[in-house]
Amino acid sequence: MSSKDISTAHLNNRVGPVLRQGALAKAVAEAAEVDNPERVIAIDDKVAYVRISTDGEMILRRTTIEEMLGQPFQMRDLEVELSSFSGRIDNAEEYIRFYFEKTF
Amino acid sequence: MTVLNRLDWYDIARNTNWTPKYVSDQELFPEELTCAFGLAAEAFEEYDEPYKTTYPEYVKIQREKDAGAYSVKAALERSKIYETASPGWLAVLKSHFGAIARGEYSASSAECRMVRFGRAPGMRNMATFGMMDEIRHSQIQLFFPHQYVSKDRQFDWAFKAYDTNEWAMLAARHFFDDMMVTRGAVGVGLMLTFAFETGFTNMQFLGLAADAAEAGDWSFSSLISSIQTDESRHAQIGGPLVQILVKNGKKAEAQRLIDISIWRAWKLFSILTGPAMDYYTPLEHRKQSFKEFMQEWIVGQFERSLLELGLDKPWYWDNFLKEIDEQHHGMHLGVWFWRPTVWWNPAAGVSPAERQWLEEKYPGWNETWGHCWDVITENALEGNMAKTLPETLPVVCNMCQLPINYTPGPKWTMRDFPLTYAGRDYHFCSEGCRWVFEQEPGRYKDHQSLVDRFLDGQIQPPDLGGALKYMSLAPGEMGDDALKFAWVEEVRAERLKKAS
Amino acid sequence: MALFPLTSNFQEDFVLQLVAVDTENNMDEVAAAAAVHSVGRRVKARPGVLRVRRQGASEPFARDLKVADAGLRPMECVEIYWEGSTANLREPRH
Amino acid sequence: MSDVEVLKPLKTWSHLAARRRKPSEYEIVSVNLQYNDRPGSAAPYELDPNVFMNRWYVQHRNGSPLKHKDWNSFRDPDELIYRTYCLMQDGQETYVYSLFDQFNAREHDQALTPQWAGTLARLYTPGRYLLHTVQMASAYLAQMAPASTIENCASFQAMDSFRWLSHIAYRTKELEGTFADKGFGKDERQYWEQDPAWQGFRELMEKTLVAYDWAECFVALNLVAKPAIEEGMLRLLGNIGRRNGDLVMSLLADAELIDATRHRRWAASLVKLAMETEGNADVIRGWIAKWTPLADAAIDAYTSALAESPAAAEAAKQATVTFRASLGL
Repeated sequence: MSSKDISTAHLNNRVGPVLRQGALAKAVAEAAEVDNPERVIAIDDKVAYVRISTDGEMILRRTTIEEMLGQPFQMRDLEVELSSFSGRIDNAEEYIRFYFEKTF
Repeated sequence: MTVLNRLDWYDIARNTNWTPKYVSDQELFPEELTCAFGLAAEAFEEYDEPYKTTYPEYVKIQREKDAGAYSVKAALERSKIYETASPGWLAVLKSHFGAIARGEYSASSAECRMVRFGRAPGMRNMATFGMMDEIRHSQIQLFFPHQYVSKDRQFDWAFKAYDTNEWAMLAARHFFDDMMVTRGAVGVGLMLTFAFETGFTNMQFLGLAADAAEAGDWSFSSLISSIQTDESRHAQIGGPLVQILVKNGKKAEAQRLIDISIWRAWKLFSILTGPAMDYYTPLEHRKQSFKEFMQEWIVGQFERSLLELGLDKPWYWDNFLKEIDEQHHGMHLGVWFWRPTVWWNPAAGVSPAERQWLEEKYPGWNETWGHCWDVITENALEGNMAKTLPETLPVVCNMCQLPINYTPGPKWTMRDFPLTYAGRDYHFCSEGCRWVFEQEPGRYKDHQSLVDRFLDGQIQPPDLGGALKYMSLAPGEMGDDALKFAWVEEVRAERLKKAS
Repeated sequence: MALFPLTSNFQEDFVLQLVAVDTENNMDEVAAAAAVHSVGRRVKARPGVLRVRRQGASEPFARDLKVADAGLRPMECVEIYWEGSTANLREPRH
Repeated sequence: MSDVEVLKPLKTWSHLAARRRKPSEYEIVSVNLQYNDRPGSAAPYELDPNVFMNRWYVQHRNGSPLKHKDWNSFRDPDELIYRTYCLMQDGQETYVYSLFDQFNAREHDQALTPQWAGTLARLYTPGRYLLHTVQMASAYLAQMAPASTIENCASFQAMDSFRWLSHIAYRTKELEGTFADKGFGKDERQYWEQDPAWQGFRELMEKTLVAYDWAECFVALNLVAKPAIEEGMLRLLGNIGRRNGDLVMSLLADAELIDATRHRRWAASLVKLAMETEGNADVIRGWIAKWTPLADAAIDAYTSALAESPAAAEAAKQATVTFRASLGL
């Protein structure tokens, strides 16, 4: 949380996964940097969980995570560690995307 | 590999709506069980669940999750967590399992409501996974504490609590029953999955996991954070419903149900999660304060998503933000003071160092809560233990069923929020709880709180002993100060040091 | 003579409590009965006279007024405070 | 307080501790999980006793003509818990997907006759609507069941129905790729809603879905409708598929019928438990008599679209009778 003022803390467009601690969280954090080169990625490590976030939109590609993990990876396996996320989710086979979009 | 991709056939599996012919649409989807606000089936055709999963993916992933959680438990079985954990941490475990495990099972029935009476096939399919998830959560959260039953009778309450009229359980049931199992499918989607699961469960299952990791209880940390991975999937059932309702002119109805759920969830979490984080968890293991976790999960993450989907902040939001600072301190003091009436041993959490931490996190704590704890501490120092215990019942709220309490001290802000409805007087803890009642009095009006039952003569003998019996609490189960007042000695030592 | 339950909101305490009094009790006795559950438990004792008023009222009940004659409803919330103490005036909301 | 007994820790939950036997993992995590049946409580749920859903449970669960003093004594003969369910079905799905994979690699579908493909388009792939009704009805049974051990069985059954439905969706897509002109993925709803072959099953399930008494729902669904669907559609298609060179159909049906057999095991156990109470046998028989004509008509209507009719219809109906006869009613 960058905002210290609780009354304005909701005025953010942060998006991204909250992962249980472990090797996958590390790999995803690294992949987030690679797959979103124009964005600043924030990593908030709470030991039990790691919040990986950026403004507006974050895309994570299966192949990038695989590369960072150094072993085969199926996108669906992310769910094993995906405890929460901010923003909306779009989970496909080759990527997962978190994004902010105001509907109405 | 020559198998199809998931998305090639996913849409076919959720294209299963048909027009009934041999029974009427109304018989098939009665409004009370469906809660469609009169919208026709077509309005729900647009339903598009954002977090897509297929059957084979589900069983594979869930098998993996369970393999992980159970193996952590097995590996840590010999780590003697029970023997080495601080008494305060055990209070966290006992209150958590008792209030949560079988509530999860009830949530499975609520998911079944959506499987049967949801109007969109995608919703019904995702709720089928939700139904399974909640069976997982109840079973795994019974299996884990079961290993402790032979060590400590209070752990029996991981199972037993829901069968009793213990007051905190009465409150938990009243809340969970109101927003899960007694609602129609859309109501469940909005109140349970959207408001509760994308919001509050993060507090209990991730915030607390952070504290658990700090406290070295990896088994618990791994368990509850794994549970939340299921929640984060099936919680997505609610979002598309919000959008459909807003689009079809039912924004006010959606907003109302969600506002009710958030307010009520807040009240329960102020007693379940607040004390666990700010008082029971040993000081050195507190990752963040309860307020900071609330800010992270509820304000920063959840409130934002309300606005994102086209809803407004709840009308009571400013009050809510104030309460985040204050309410749980009173809930904690109430639990601790009436400690024989709970199934865990609450840690007072007010040693000199802890008070300093509280003052730092909640400026003004010493001038308010501190005053009450000063009197308690004096009594304890003098061995006047009877005065650290109650001789009457707190008056509980006719909505949240929790003691009506608020910030003590010179400002004396506490008050009753009464309402007379159809000739009966009700007492509420807040404008929020009274407002919930007024939205649909028929849901609540003939329910009796613990105090109502006491006055009605259902609790015999009509004293604290009778109340304990009514709550199924016997010696060996009843709570006591977690540290058996060892913290008072720290106060004494500090005073001696200052005096010398 | 009949038992009469009231809700006690004791000055500077944190919780509303059930206080059983008798319809024949006067307001001083009501205050004393309420004090048992607050003073010396979570509220420091002070010298002075305790007064009872209906929640939200600006004036206390007369000290010798009987419960039966006060027009209170069962479980109505009464405020008990030290006469003349500062900050006994309440904000209507929290 | 000195002479008051202080409760000691027990070896298991207090509600299981009276028995000598050490409880299994199944019992520890499956028995008595519902709390809406607490003795002495004013209503099932902790709200106004007259709120709609309280009345619904009082009427459709507590008030059922099927009575038993302790439904919580029911045990799933397979003792499935969540963990073992996922373990088992992941294995089953791995098998099914390896079938899909292998047969696709061998160009299985290209070898099917257009005529058989037409049969599949009309009589197999619209089945996803039917199986979805079974998914829905099973979930209703789960939420109304008077014991968690029953609720779990019904929940797993709902999940299995979704499994079968998912297989159909998968096959629909595959077949569409091979037989673009048969209406796969397009015409199913029309068949389901208009083709006389489906109307029997449709009527049976629409009516089962509004059988709101929990026990009638159980009897209609598990003792009548599901056996009719399993024998009259699944097994039949499997058999005929084999004769038409459709090994995927027949192996898939075999795989699904493993689930169906498990469903019948728990249904039989529940009937056995219910029969302990006098009068229940008649109640069950009455419902079976009420629902069987619809199911038989459904089988007749469905099989009449197949060349193998009427022998196939008789065989299927006989199989459902044999199952019910095994229940000792």
